[in-house]
Amino acid sequence: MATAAVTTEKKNYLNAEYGIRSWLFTTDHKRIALLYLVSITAFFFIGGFFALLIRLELLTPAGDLLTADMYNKAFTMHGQVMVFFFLIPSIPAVLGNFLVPMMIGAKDLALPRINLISWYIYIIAGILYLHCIATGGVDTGWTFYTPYSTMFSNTRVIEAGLAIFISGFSSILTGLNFVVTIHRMRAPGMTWSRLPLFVWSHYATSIIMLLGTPVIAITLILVVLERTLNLGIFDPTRGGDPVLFQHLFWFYSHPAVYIMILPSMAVISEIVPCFSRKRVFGYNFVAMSSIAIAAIGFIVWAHHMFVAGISLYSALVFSFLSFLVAVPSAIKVFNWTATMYKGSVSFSTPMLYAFGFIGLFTIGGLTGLFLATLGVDIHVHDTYFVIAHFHYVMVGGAVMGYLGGMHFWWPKISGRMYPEGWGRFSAMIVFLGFNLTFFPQFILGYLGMPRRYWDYSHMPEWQGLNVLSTAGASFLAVGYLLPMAYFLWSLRYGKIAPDNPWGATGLEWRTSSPPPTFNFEETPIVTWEAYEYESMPLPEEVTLER
Amino acid sequence: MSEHTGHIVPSRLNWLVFFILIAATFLTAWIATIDLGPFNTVVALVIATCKASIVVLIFMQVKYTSEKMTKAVLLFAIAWLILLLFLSLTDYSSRFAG
Amino acid sequence: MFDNFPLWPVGASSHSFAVDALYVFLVVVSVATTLAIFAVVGLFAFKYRRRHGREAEPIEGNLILEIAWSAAPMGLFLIFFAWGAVIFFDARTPPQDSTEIYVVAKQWMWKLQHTEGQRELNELHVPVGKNIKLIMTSQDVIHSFYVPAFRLKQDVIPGRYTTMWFKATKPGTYHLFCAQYCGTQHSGMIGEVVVMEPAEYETWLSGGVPSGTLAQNGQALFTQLGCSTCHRFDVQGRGPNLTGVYGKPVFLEDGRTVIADENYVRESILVPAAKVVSGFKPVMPSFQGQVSEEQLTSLVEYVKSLSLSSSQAPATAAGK
Amino acid sequence: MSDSSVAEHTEHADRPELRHHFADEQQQRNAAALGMWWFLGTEIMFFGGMFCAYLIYRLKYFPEFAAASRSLDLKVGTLNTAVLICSSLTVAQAVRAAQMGKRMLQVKLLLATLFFGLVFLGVKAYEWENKYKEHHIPTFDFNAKDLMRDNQHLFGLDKLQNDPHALQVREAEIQQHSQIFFALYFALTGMHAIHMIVGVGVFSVITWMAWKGRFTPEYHTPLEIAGLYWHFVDIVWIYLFPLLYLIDRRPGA
Repeated sequence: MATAAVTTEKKNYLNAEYGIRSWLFTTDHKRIALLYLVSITAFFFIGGFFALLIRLELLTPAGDLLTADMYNKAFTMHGQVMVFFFLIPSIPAVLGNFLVPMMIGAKDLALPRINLISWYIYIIAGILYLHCIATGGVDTGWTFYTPYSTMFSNTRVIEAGLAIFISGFSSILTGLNFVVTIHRMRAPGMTWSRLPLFVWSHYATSIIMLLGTPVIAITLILVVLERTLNLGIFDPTRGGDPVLFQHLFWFYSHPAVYIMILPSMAVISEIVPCFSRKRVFGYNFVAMSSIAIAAIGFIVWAHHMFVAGISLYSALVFSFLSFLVAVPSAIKVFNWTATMYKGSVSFSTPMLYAFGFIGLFTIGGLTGLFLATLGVDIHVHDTYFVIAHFHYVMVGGAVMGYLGGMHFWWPKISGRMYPEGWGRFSAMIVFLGFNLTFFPQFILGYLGMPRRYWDYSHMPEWQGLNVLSTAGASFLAVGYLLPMAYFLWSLRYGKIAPDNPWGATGLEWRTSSPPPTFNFEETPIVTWEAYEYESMPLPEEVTLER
Repeated sequence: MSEHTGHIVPSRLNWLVFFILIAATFLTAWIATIDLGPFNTVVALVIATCKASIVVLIFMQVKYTSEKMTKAVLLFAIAWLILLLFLSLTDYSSRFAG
Repeated sequence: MFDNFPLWPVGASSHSFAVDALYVFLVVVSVATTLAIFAVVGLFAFKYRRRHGREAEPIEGNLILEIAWSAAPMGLFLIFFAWGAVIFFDARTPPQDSTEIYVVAKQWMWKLQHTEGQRELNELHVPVGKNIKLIMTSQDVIHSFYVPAFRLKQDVIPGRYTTMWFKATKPGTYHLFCAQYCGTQHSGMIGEVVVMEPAEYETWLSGGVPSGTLAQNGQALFTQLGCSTCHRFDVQGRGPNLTGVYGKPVFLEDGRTVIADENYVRESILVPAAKVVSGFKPVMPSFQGQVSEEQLTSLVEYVKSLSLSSSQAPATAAGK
Repeated sequence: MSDSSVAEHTEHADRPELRHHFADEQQQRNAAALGMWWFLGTEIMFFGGMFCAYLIYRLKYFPEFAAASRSLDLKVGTLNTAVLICSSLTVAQAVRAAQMGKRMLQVKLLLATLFFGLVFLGVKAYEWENKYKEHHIPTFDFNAKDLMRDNQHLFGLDKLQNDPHALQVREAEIQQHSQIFFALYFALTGMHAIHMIVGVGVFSVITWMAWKGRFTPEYHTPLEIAGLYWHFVDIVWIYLFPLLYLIDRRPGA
């Protein structure tokens, strides 16, 4: 069904209309995806700037570059920007928005206007948060722990809380749209067992967005009310319980980690079969493990609170449940590996990111077990061990997947090829830089360096590892800037992309690059299984390029 | 194409549901004033759940919908709520005792 | 040259070894798993790299393999869980014969109070080889008492007591950190735990100028606040006789039973009406706002001392 | 808006309600309904966070919760529940009227819904005003003296009469803990009222659309979807009523 030679005259979603209004009032899911791409990239660099400040401050033991308050604000805003304004919308709102309708053969998401509204909500939240940063920022840590956030912090907690509350609605609406679209808009023949795994993962992600986000919304509202009206619900001096806040906060914020990692797993599940020219190994298990992660992910939250004063009995229950969630993650890693068995593996850029993802996620996942293990968690909780662990998952995992996905679908999104050599080079830089940045932090954590420390002049022995980490971060920065540069470059100078440069099987590759406004010339009828690579020939140009 | 209009609930059934709801409201307010020990709360919640169920089934037409997903979504969300309440209580119930 | 690259923290408590052992086990398992996965990925990627004339073989999956690699990690995880739970259970259950030290945290310092009366700031002296139980509370936000050398930490929460215990095994000076973010000077809320030989510790104890043991202070306060007018030891007063109450079950007016632990005694002083002992009227006034956290600790300590036999607590026996 | 793109895609030109990306009306209706059901699932969890806080403090501070609950006006609360149920009936009947193509009946029923909705909000405002007069709004000169006066036995205050200091302290405690009840009361009823206000706004538009004759037996999805929302808000109140008003109304206790 793939159309032949692309004429330059051909209308696609990018040149269908021109002018700023055609973008700001679009309901085309592909254009909204690009709006999201631009905005989350902006927030990624803001969050990255704070990361830079943190790493520079920690280069020397003394607190010399920033003041204590500035440092506290830097890590708080680094966390909040990265989590709420970059990672949570990253893959779902950009790649998911762009691809979910196309992968199931739909013309658009089920609720296109709601999709646009969700972007506006995100922007309103983002502007509010930027205003919060510009007028002094917030220093509660991204976790808003009470009673510090409610009674003691003198910073702009209310504004930050409201911004994150509002951004939650954007996330809910995106999730709502995906669920409805996946249920209602599948093309004829696109049965559940033929859905790409990308779609399965986004379905699981959406469930978390829908059922988790409202809890943090109400929790943040209670924090805001507590600060403005002195309600006392979380205030120990007035009979409130600060630990209740932690329960409610982590009920969302632990599953939120799966909002970040599941879409990334979605990307890897597309890349690995494509560059191995094989069906994914154990389709049903990979699909169901996404759902299992979403479901079990909701019942493990108190593993963030083992030393927070919860009861011994509760700690035991949550430790046990936390191990359960590791099983479906392990299943995925094993299945991706097995997919390569007797395949025809190519080392193209997206595949390099997939390798990187598997490696880093394996380390991130295994170190998560350390934290679920009660006896070890007493020591490493709230240390750099935790920092390293969740960066391995959220940066090593989620961002590697995001970048891999951006390379994989860039030809589809932009209609241009990126320079392959630069792509491979930067994938390697990111992988090495990442490990150099975060691996030393595992050791720092076990040595006992607590997180959120501005000054460690009494513990100068920690400096060596911190210097390594900062050095790694500068590599990482280069690794992130490079793709940004050559993606922009390719928009003008890149080779014109064929419709299906990788010879991939997904429906999104059976339309032109870039796709027309309604995705398909005619509604596709699906008669093949997912990942039927044995009946998909490798396109000529790829064969030559190897 | 009668699918489009969906099921038309008989007017009489709507009124019946209405009267049951009103009666249950007064019933629950009255029962609360009788001493049933700890069962006051249980009875109040059982009545509320019955009321909510008939609203969902008749007024919201879940009884008539051919859509399996509606029920699934509903059960999903309720199950999640129970998870939140129940697992928070694993902490609080054993903390109060100690 | 490794001064700047330490790889292992010193261990100085009975816990360190247990935690280290489990940690090493986890590291070994993780490294083995990671290497195995890397090796297999590398092997497949190389062996099945794209070459002309070789097609991929379609394989759908393998049920037995799936079950195997779901069950095997689960089995391993059960070991992690059980082992971790045992250590945790031990860390959270202080032995009966522990020496108690009270900890009050505030932005951004640690106040420590020995039962013998010594008070310390950001510095804790303990004897080697003795079980020490810390009874901790905070005056403002949540803090966390963390001694990496002991491999232990516990959040310190305003409005209630949390406890932790340890047995130091090696004399020396160790870092004490606040591990829960608590505001501007969070990284300055650090101190030292000085572990001493018992003899040295005795010297240190007597070297200070304690104004009496903690329990003795508590006893003075007990009289001063008028507690002793109701809680009498000779005849039944308006309040229960407190001798031997601590650590035992208490039957309450509403039919419940609670164990009289620190939190119960604390609560009974601050919120007497919450859990009234069976057979008594809720006549006791609350002392909320009247006693500081430090005074509260001394009162709690005094009530405790009333339950210890003289052999266990010579210091308090003298005061009685 | 996507008018231009609709114009471009002319295959549905004869069916103005059908948006470009749907194959037929059935798919569009089902999508909208499913979207609303998922949204209601989200709403359950939104109120769920507050229910969790409510549950824990109710267990912790039962006497205060019971006393504060008694201070709420049972008659007004019951009446208001009935008002909300009336509005649910009119919504259900309006959907029926739309299914049968009776335009004026729809409009009347929808106007009745708006009326009942506004009555509910009015009564709620009246109750809140009373709370203000009773000094039962947290931090706005909050005072639980009347609770103590009316619940001497429940709080054990009767036994403390001859100990002024003990009395004073216990009273301070009751003051705090009943304030937590009222904080949750206002959070819960306030969030519910915000939902009601949104509902009234939505139904104003729906009524206007019904007046314009937009709804036919074949197409009345907006009315149906808005109806689901309205019933849900009703259900939340069905739970809030016993949880807030009926904690402990036993005469002897």
